[in-house]
Amino acid sequence: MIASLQPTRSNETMEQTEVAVSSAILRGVSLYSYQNETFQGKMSLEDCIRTSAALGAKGIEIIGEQTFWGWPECGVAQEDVDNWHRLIAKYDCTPVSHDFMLDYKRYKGREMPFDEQVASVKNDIDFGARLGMKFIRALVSIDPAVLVAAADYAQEKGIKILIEVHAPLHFDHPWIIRHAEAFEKSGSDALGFLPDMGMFLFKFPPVWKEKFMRIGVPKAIADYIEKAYEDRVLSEYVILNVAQMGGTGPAIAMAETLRHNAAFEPKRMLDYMPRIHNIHGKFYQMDEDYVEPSIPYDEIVRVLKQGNYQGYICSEYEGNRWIEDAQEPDSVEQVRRQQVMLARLLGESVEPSLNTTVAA
Amino acid sequence: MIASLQPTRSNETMEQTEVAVSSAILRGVSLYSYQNETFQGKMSLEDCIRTSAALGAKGIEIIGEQTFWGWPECGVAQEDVDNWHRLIAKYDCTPVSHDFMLDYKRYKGREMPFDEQVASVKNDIDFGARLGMKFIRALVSIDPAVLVAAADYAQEKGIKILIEVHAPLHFDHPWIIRHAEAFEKSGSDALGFLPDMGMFLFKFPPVWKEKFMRIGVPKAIADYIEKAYEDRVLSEYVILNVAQMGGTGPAIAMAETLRHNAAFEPKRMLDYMPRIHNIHGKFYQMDEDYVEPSIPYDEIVRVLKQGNYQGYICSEYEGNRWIEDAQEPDSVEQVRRQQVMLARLLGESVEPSLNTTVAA
Amino acid sequence: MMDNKMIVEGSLQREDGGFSFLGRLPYYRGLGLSMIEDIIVSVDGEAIPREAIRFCVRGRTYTLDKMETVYDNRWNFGEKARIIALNGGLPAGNHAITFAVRMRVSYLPFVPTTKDTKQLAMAA
Amino acid sequence: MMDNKMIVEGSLQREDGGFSFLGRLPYYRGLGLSMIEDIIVSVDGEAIPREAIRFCVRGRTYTLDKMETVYDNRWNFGEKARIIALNGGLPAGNHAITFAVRMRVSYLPFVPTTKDTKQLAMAA
Ligand SMILES: [Mn+2]
Ligand SMILES: [Mn+2]
Repeated sequence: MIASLQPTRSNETMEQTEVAVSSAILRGVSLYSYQNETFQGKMSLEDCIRTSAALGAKGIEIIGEQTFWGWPECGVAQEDVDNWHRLIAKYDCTPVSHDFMLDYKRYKGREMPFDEQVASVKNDIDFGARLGMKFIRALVSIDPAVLVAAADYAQEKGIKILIEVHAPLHFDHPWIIRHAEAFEKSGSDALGFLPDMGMFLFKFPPVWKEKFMRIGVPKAIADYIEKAYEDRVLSEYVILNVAQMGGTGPAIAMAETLRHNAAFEPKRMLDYMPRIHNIHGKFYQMDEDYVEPSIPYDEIVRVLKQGNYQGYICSEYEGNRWIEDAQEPDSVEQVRRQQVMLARLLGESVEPSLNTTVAA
Repeated sequence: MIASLQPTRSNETMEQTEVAVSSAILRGVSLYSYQNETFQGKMSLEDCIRTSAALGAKGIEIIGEQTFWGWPECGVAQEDVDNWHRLIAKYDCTPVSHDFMLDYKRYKGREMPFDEQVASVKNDIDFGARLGMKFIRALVSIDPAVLVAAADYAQEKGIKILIEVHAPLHFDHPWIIRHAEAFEKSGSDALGFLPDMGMFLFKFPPVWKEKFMRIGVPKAIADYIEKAYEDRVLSEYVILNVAQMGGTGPAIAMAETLRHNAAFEPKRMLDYMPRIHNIHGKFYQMDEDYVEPSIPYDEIVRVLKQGNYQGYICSEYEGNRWIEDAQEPDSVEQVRRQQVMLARLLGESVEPSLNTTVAA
Repeated sequence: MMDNKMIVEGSLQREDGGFSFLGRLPYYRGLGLSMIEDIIVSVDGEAIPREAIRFCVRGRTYTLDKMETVYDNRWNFGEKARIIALNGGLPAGNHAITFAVRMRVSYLPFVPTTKDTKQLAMAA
Repeated sequence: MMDNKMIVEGSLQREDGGFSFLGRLPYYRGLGLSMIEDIIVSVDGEAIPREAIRFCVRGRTYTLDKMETVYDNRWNFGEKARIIALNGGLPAGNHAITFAVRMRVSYLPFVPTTKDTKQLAMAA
């Protein structure tokens, strides 16, 4: 078995490494975070980049086809790419990742052929390179053989392809291990992982609970599920108990979300550090006291430091979809709070703040 | 965080340990394996012990209330306990574990009170001690606080209480980590784990597939599920795909078994070695060539050696329930084959064989 | 498990006011009687009322209601209990007996029911 | 997500032989048109037949059947498409418009449908 699949190095070894190499975890934002505003045209690309930069989050990640209209079917004009570089330079930012979506179900009733899938990935590699990205993000549903077939091309273009490891998957899930084995067998350094911190959910997110109650889950059942999650009860028990409590549709759906977190140990990233190059700082809710109540960022940052992680943590606000039925999300304020939390955890001396208004 | 919850020591360290301390993994049998015969009165306790001993599997594990009629409600007469010790001595065996079942749902409509649960565990500690056992096996559904409350009593009696870690749980599951944390916090060495190797299922067991086909799963769907398991596809996809293939009741049930294996890395035992004192050598089917087609015993033994495991691997045959509708299980032949496999993997020079007939 | 071994072959016999057969618990262990939630018997497709069923082990006989609070006796692993149905009697010849047990298992979040059906002969 | 932003407020207008409104894809990205499996429109509780619906972006208009094989155009993130219903027209006043989209998302094993309903006014 190959090096990065071995059990983790000891703490002792880790600490020695930390002394030898200076650790520098960087802050960034995935513009996914501002989707509620950009969807409605309330924030422009420049607003997104300026806001992130003002918070000291200089790494910019995008979902290519969210930020650039036309991609991939209609292509993107060079002037739009030029504008991107102009904005990145203006705000002293760094392009981090183009998150792509391989639409292998493009043709109704038949899956896209293998070679066309590889060509599609190469197209996204080209686009990532045009944008000056270091990484392109792949979804985990993609056949690892497709990524392996595109790895040399990525290497030539200076791009790494990163599989997003996202709940309900985790680093011990057989499907992820299959990817890891394929990556090791390929011998390529152009293949890696992008863990989404949502997989380390250690409490039931309050915004999930409130949404489930709005769509009809009785409070007693919602309280029970929240408590059962905290007590780490096996999901199958919780689902059956909820049914016995008289829970129907939305209550069962709420209980079934527990199936999505079968493992939540941040330390499991340590085995894979050599292939982890970017991190999604997923969050559902940042409270006024700069705490994400359901994702253990203190422990996450501790583990990343231990593993000598040198890349970005990009804010990825996903509370929007859980609250939008009841209130307009304030994505910028949510991102600001997470950036304050991250800066503190990273030991930065200056607190991030917004000195300019969001819309220019 | 405490020692045994730390990331694994490096391989280098492990190998040094192996040189320093002689590794001796021992072979045993859980009499659960012979349940089809003992249920029908075709094998006596002496038959079970003599057969196991003849195979060189000198460690004997029992489910107390399977082997001893009366336990726990009616107690067990001293002459039955004396008979047990006589048989153990006669066949030069070693009592390993009394697997107990805390029936906390004894009273209809209300759960057994905490103190009564603790008293019940102490009763099983006493019984385990009477039988000369080193361990009693607890089910994972038991509240860890109950076990912590009984730990000192177990210590006095020379007994360790071992939680059975069994699929769908695994060593990274939050519920197991909760137990591990409670054990560490207790500071007691009398609490530990008994991993059941069924959690490392890496292929869909042929006897499961055949049973599902007998109860009506079309071959095309059964083939798809078997292949999807081998390809390690996320269970949710498989379940939905089976529904789209027209699968109903038994086909959905077959697909849902995939939910039970969200992680199957034997190496994850390494983190917990100081608390692992017994192993269930679960198997569903031993082929004529001494291979369990769905559980990777070569990898398992490699990991246990690496972790310097010094306890027993007790055969636990569970194929019986998957074939009994179509044929009479031959538990002794199945156990014999597994013991041959284990002896080979452990590097023993003499092949286990049965020189006597089973029923005396 | 043991589903097809629940009813003991050749065990059908007459009782005062009914009939009986030998039944085993479909489980790899025994259970305290309080955890037997129900025993369901039917003969030739006709269900026997719960009140007309008796459970007998080692010389002690219980109604199903009574069993629910019996904490000092067990139905052991593989033990043949006599299941009595007070249905007024059964004529000689073959009868289809269906026997089901619903048991409350502490570690299961649901209450499983397991069933066996066999043709048994009543002697003339 | 974006469910309640699918129908653009104040966008109801007359068309030759029917009416139209502006609709957005309920998604955090866009989609190639071949992946739009269906667009369902009803007005005041009455469903518009699929054949009577047209989809128009950036000056190009498609039937829903045609869209299924369109590989060179997209419905972009947040883009306002004109959804045309050829129902013969709509009187002035308020109307309850329901708009649903069924989309084939490669990474999902099922095909989700998302729906929005709003009261829109047709000018006199
Ligand atoms: Mn993400
Ligand atoms: Mn076991």
